[in-house]
Amino acid sequence: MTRVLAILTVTAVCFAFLSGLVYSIWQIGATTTPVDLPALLAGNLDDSGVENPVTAVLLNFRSYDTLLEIGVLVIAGIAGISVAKTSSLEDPELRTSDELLYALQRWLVPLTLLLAGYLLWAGSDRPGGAFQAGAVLAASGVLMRLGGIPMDFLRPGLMLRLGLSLGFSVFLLVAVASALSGSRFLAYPPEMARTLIVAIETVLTLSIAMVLLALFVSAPINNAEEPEEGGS
Amino acid sequence: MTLWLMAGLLFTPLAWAVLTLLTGFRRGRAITWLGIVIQVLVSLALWAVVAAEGGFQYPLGGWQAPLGIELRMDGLAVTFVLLTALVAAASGLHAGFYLDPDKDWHRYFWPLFWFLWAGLNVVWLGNDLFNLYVGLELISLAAVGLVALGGQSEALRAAIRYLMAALLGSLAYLLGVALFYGQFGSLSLSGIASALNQDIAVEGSGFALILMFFGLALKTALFPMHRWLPPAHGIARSPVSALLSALVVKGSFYIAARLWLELGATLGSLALAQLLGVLGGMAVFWGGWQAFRHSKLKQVVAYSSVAQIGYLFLLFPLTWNTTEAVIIQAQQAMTLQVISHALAKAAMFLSAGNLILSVGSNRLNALAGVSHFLPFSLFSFGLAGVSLMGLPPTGGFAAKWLFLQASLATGQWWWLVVLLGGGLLSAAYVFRVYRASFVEDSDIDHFFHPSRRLEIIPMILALLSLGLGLMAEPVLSVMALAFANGEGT
Amino acid sequence: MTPFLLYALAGAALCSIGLFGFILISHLLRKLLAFNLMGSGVFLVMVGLAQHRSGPDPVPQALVLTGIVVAIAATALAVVLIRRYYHLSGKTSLEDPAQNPPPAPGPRQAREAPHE
Amino acid sequence: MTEWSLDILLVIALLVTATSVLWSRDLFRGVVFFIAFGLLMALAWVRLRAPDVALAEAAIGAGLTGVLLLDAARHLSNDESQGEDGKEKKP
Amino acid sequence: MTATALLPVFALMTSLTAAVIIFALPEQKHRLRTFVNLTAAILKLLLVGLMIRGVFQGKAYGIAFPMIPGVEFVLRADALAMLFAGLSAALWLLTTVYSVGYLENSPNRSRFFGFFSLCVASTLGIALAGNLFTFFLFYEMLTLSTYPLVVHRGTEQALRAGRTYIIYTLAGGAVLLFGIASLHVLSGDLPFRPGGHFADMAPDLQMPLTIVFVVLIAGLGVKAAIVPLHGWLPVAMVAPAPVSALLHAVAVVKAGAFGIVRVVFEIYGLETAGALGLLSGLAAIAAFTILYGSVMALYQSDLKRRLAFSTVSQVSYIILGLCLAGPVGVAGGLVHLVHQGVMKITLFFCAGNYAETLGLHRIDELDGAGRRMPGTSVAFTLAAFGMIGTPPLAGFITKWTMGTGALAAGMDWVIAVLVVSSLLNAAYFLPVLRRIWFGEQKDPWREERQWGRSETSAWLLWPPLVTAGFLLLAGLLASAPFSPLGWVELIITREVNL
Repeated sequence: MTRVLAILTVTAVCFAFLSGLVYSIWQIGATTTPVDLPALLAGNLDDSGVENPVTAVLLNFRSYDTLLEIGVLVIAGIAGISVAKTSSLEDPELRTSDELLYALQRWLVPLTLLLAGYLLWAGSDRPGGAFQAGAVLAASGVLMRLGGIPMDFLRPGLMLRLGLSLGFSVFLLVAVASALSGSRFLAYPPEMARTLIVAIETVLTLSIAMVLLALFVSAPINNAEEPEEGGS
Repeated sequence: MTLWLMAGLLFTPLAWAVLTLLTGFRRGRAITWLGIVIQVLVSLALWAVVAAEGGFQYPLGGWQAPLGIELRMDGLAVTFVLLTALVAAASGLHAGFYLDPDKDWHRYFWPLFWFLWAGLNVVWLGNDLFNLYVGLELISLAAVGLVALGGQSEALRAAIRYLMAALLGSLAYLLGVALFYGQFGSLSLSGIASALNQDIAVEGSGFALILMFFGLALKTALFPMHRWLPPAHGIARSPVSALLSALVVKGSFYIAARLWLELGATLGSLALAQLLGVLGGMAVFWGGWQAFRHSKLKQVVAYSSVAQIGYLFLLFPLTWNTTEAVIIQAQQAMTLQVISHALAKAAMFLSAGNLILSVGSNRLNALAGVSHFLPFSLFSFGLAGVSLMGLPPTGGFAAKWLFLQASLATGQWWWLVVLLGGGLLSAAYVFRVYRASFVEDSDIDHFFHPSRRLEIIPMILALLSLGLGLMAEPVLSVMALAFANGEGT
Repeated sequence: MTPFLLYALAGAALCSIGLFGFILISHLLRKLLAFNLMGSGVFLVMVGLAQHRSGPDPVPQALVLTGIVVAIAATALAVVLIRRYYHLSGKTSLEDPAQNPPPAPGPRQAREAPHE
Repeated sequence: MTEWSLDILLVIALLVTATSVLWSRDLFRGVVFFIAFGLLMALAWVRLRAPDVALAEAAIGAGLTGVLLLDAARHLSNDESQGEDGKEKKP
Repeated sequence: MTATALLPVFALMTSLTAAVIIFALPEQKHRLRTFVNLTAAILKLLLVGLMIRGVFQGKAYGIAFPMIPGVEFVLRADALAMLFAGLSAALWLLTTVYSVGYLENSPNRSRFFGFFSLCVASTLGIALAGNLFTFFLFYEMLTLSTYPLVVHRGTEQALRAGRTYIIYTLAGGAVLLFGIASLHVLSGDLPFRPGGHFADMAPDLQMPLTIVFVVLIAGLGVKAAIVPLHGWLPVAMVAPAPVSALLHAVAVVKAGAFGIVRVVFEIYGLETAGALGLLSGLAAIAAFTILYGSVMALYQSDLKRRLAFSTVSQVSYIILGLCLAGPVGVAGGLVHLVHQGVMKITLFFCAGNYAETLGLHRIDELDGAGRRMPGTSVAFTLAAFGMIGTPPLAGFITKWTMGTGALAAGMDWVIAVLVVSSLLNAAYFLPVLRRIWFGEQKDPWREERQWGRSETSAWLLWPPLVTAGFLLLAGLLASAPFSPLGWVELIITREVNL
């Protein structure tokens, strides 16, 4: 009975929320913006050092957001490995994975690595960039892991922590170096902008892949007897 | 000089997060203490700069808003930066002694601590709606990580519940940001505020504001969305609880207050203002009542946070559609309440941690007889309690007094019930703790004595919150710089 | 009316579906799925609404990229926590222990000391 | 008109998959639907002329999140009821 | 910063510093603690004495600084303040001496003396407060610092008494705060000023001002133990004797009464309060409290409880005196502030001595105590006769002045109240005296302790003797310039403007 009542209430809430949102979108859609940001962006794109406007926003105009966002990723990684058990890396199930997957990943892994490299390289001019490349890299790592490759560097140790923080540290160093050289935090010298952005993107790719992989492997694996103990 | 200070403020916490990530607990502790010194000095220097020269904008990467992200360093922001530095320094020092260095996972306390600090500074200085979102996420994930640290089942349960609430809150806020961007084509808060003066159709944005308030209120644990807070703050280690209660919940509230003060006059409504106030009032009573009923020390303190947060929301009805003088009064009241609660609650959690360490139990009636053996921590707890009760000369009293003045001046006498009744209710739960500690019928005399270093830190915080009432005028005069030339300068 | 606005409205619908699921479903992983659906809805609103008014706009696109990364970070963290929670308590939801009879303590709970 | 019909179809598909994610019979299937949803989202981003986001959504949203959740679902769904609302089975 | 600014601050700091040092001292350092305590008390008495002399010569002491926007922290030593400050400084010294003896060999002395000093500091702050806000600050500080003293024994009964006490006083504080805040909104920050602020108020302020007055009196009345707000006072008797002595003589009840004096004289002004018709209501309540307290005292068999109800009755003399609104009547009320303090503290010291030395708590156990403890009993007798109003003791001065004032003000019914009250006083004190002096000891003393040839410890014996001497002198030398009555007349000519 209470369940039905709860469903009804939630339905009503969601419906009210939906109608408010739709009304709001409709109202806003009918007006014009007082600020034309895309035009402003196009006007400043040349100073950003890259041609892809999204990359320009991410790594130059709003680079502070990106810096913090990598911070969020690192936090997630830290929090993940802090609750993980070291033993979780020894997953017997994965060791005995089937041959098909193994064969598959022999082909897939190099391919994904290649794709990651391409995405990273393309990022400054065309669609692509560190996040996509990092994600693809992580995906290939996941594949390797599913194939039973132990990947010892993911053990919670100094290596892992170095890897987690590498991209973030380089980004941060660039930021503070710009501040120390007399201009604002995160302001790149225009002539070096492109180089710096590409460098940052490269290390970011590695770190992003590292964090995502670390989170993937740090999830604890159940023991066989576990389901009974808390099972309904 | 200012540029260097700003760079230091932004850089240190992030850099120290990385440094401490790479080291173990003990070395991390040493590094952290160095960092704390730097951060406190930088914050003090910035405070002095702002007090002397007024606030300024800091365009990151050299890009002006709306293209880039600008930080706003005004009186209010710098006051909160300084407050954060004080409370975080105290919690960090306390944690260094309090946490067991031999537990492997405690090494991760330091990087999370520094990320949390960084996120808080992002929020205080933020003037860009999306940047604030990222700041909020930084804070939430770091806080969740800290709660889950060491991961026992109950802690994980609390952490997951906290994470879910935080994520929902962030999304609601982000949806509001999306609508705002659609409406104004800009993410800069002051840009939006000045666009509002141009008399454009803004009918759709009212809902956006409501969404943002919902999200932020959820993250601030406003009644009735407070259910995640007591388990999380109650189960975390005491220095973590201190950080969470003193600072983290204030971050989201601060954003809501900034939004309201800049945009509320146009986009808000009487109903919204009163609703937030009423929820705040209910939080005061419900939180106080729950604190009174709970039999565990840290739960009492955690529920008291729910109650104290309620007072903050009186800001909304008291600044709606009224004179400039009253608005300033209400703002000052809110600011004082934030500061005094932060100091008092941090003191309370830290001394509660000492008490628990000493009697080996979280239960209230285990405190019997502790007043012989640990009067120092008990005294800090008591002083902090005085501030929560809103008795003079504490900062809590100054805040309550200003709230009273603003309520009477706007004729909204019904908030008096909240202010006076809430004070009595908080007295009820604080005195319950005192009472438990005065009981003489226990024969336990083998209390563990925590080190003096652990005891002195909460005492300093409690004294600060006490002294705030006497020093309110000078502190507020720096904060007033925010409101005099708050935007666009 | 442009296709962009259609996507924004679809985003609104996704948000409500996600919200409905997020509140009502108690299984933690499904909650997480609901959260991700809501997130996608918000991103659609963000880009769709902005582009409906001024054509393709890289700024919200960049914001959405950031948002996606934040979302995966949060999701991954949540998965780790949920799995560890399940590992320790055998539960997949946060339902109040007061309402259900407490499960028999698992071997791990019994072995490890209470938290504080 | 064809453009519109494509968009409308895509939107309907998105909503249907989203519903299926939450109320599919078992968790594993829900995650599979979620991956499908991610791919559809990637398509939507292409239609919104946001190729960067489309790439990221395909790699992160569909790919990584999918794998992560699949792995989690594999471990967690052992005891999940075979009921449809995803609610924990009452004892 | 000159001496005029710093003297009040120093006087406050003596007891505050003492409190801090005592809290920091280890529990076992009894001698050092006693030394700190006595030094601070003597120092404070000297400082207050200096200020009294200065004020007499027409100097003004004070300090003010802004605290919260719109509100100042003001300390100011005027003649009225010095009346209360002098009382509190003198009695602190004596009570400290007494407590050292009383608490010998009991646990938690560090806590006790620390809060005790805080309590005295608050009292001095209340005396020196220059506006309602500052007054409130110390008023609440007093509430908080007294609680640990009330529950000091930590027994179930003490804890219950503490709860009653804190509920009453904090609720009263909240009501008072409401009143102060309302007044602040009506007319800004109001310093205490002779003649008050509302001599020529706008007619539309009448109604709100009347309401605010009632609220303020209700808030202050809790501590002043005006019926029906007196419930906490008899219960709080479980506290150790020196605490009761302090509570009844200087600290808590007097803080309430003193606050009422300040509000009536220096916020509203006697004339305005009279014009608003507020004084006659207050007088009626005060008169009722006087009679009610005395009647209730008759029925108490526990000595300290009887004294407590006597306090309920006696404190309202002060309030009744104000309501007479003439120079003589007001003098009677104000002088009772001091007289009652001295008499009541003597009574409590003696009651404490009986309890501590012989283990006697109930009145019917006192038979023959006079022969065993002649010094204590003489002091007790003097104070009791003083309460009854026998010439030439202090209480007689009060009653005589008030009676004259009542006649001058044309309020003849007050005389009746005074007479009936005196009869009741006699009715509840004389039986006690009869038992002490003429009763035959039936049972052995309950828990007798020996102090050599002396009847009790010197620490315990001398304070009541000294206060008894005071109350004799206050009566005999009532017309001297520095006697309480002389000082009160100074206050009235200088500050009340009648």
